[in-house]
Amino acid sequence: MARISAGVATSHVPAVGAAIDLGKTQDDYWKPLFQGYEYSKQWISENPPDVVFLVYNDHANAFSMDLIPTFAIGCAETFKPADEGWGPRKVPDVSGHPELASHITQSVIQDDFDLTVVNKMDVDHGLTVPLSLMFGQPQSWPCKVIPFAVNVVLYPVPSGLRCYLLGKAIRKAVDSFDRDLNVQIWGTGGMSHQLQGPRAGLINKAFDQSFLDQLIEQPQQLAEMPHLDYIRHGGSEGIELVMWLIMRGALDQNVQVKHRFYHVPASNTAVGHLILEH
Amino acid sequence: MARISAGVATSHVPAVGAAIDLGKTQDDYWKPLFQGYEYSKQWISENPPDVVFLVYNDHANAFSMDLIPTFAIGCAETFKPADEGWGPRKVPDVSGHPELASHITQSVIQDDFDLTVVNKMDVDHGLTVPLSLMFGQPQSWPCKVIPFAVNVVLYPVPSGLRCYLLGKAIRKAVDSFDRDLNVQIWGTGGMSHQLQGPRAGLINKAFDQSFLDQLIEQPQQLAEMPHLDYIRHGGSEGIELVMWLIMRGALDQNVQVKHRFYHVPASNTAVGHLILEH
Amino acid sequence: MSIDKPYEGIAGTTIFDHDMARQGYHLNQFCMSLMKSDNRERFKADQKAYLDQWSLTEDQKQAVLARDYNQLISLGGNIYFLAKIFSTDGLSFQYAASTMTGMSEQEYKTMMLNGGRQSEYPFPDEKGV
Amino acid sequence: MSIDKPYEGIAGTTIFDHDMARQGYHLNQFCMSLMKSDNRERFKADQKAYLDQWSLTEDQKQAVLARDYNQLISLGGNIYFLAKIFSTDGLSFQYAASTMTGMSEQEYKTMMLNGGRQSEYPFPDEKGV
Ligand SMILES: [Fe+3]
Ligand SMILES: [Fe+3]
Repeated sequence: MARISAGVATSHVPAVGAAIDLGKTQDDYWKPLFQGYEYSKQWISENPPDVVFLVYNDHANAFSMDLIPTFAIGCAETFKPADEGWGPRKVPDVSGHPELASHITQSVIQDDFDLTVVNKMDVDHGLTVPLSLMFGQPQSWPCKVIPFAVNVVLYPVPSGLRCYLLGKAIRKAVDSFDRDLNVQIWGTGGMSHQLQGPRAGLINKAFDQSFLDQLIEQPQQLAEMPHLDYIRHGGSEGIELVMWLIMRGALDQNVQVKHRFYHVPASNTAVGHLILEH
Repeated sequence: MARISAGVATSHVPAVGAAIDLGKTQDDYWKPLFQGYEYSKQWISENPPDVVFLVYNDHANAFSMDLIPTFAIGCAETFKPADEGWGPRKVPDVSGHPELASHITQSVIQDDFDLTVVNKMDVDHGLTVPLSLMFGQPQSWPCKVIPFAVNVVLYPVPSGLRCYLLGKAIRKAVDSFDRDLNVQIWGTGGMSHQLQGPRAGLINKAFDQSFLDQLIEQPQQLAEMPHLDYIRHGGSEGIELVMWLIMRGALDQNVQVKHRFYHVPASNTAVGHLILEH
Repeated sequence: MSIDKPYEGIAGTTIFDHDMARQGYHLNQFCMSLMKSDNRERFKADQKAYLDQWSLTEDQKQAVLARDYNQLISLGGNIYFLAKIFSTDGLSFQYAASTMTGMSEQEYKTMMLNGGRQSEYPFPDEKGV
Repeated sequence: MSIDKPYEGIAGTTIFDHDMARQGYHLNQFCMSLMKSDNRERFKADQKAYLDQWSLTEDQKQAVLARDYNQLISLGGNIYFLAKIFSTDGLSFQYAASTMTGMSEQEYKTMMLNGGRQSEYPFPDEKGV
């Protein structure tokens, strides 16, 4: 049977993608950040997934104001890097896992999650930057990826608890897939940041560290934090962190922290990163 | 405050739309069917809604296999009749109610329904045929319409219970909208029919009548009927009936049956129709 | 996969689930293309050439050319998508449905006028349900 | 409407809810059009003429021309959509953010290098929360 072997959380800052693409990872500004991912690259080369279930959000690239799904699952064979306005990132196309993706879709819809099925979608930095951080710059990505896009742009976004319970439903679905697959689930976005208005540049280390602590130890309690607290304490774009709860919901109650990293700043953002096994 | 004053259930057979558009409603074949809607036209002229929340499904017109939302709510100002392959029906454009639609969206997403917001969508016979049946052939539709599209094409579709509970969430949302609006909720599609395979042409009057009885008297119990029973007893396309449960969920437990009508056949389909007040 | 498919026991009925949808993806998207009148004209002018622009299997192409709707459904077609083909042909849903039942259009029409295909409730002859 | 908006109490912050989205619909869709390089060229060649093809309010057009991002946000713009404008200008997210804070780009950069805008936890100075 398929099984979820690990969870990864990471920010997906577009400037980080640009730093990789432009060969700036050893610049003074970027070096400390990329050092925090050295362990991760080693770890993933020793624990290579067959499939990554990659929870991220689209940033007005695949979805305009014409259609905004709360939860969209990519069931296609292939997803191309989106042109976000200055040409697509020069990273490999993403290969999906249509069979597992549709198995999960069928299972979680029957568990009352109202997914939107997507068979044609370009994937933006929200999805490709985490792949670059974990896998570097290969000719092709070393595993299949199921893109799972969450609306965190148009308020209201799904609640933390909704996301956490969705994670549990995804776990149940993966566990019942009758092929031997090593699946990782990644939750991306965050941590504290605000990209707009006079409060732009907000960073809240105490909030972020507390979020990391609770995500590890008390995810259910954390899941009950209302949106308002994300926005107040983590900034208007800090609401992206609800996506980490989908990842966490798919893991056991008790997890082993293989890696924990936190860094400020990456452009406007605090960067957080966890590798959890169970 | 806004309030839901009544629920309407009706089949939305495309051939019925064609009969209206081609002036055949008095033909021998169609006359008994349209007679069943005479009361309804009278009733709605005496109980004119400000807004109809119209639950229907798209039939591979607005949504292709590229993107299939489980639940999509139309928040736009205007929706055009879809060209389903032989030119759009010559019926008026549909005017939405963006404020109420987005109020409902915000409310039900916070009640853990994972809607897809749609601001650009053509509406097919699933939506326009019920309008024609109830309002005839006016120059413009006499009320606003919020299109609510449910996936009933790609299995699995949402469960009856999910639909019923969504109806309750919609009710709560409408009740909390602070403008004085008379809102009707319509559930469309069904009744028993099968459009494909050697079993095409299936009609099950006993199933249909029992569905009507239970929808009126025991909706919660009916909501627990599994998909399989719809398909076995009501035909593969009879699964559309789950949409009637959204309508029913938005009404009180006790309803008054203003009108009940049943007719076979309309093309390949049994036609059912209810007007419920509470 | 180990998702339950209880509906597989229903005779004469194919449920359009994700496995069917994957198999029929290009077939159904070809059908969608017929919503544009330009494409309908091009299809009618040279069906085979038009079909060759789509990633259909040979079986799917043959079934389109033969208007074999049962076969198209077994190859992943969904009836609402396939409707674009018989609409392009100017044929009715009722006619198309009749071709799947082994009846003539007239026999099928008569059956419908007489109340449709009778099904007992509950359906007695299902296997395994 | 009577949907609660508890987030309205957060200083310096506009939440992109449905009311804002309705107000900014055409503005944001104009921004999306800048994802195509043809459109970027046409916009750069004659900004006013390009803007006139969209159903923006006069205020929205003026704010685009002035690159007044705070004003654009108050008129329904969302930052991820507005990003298409400063990307077209070849400017960074960090620069654009700085213009909204009343700081120079350098001041803003320095603030970020020093750990960002400091916020206490819990935030002490909210009104009404
Ligand atoms: Fe993001
Ligand atoms: Fe229908």
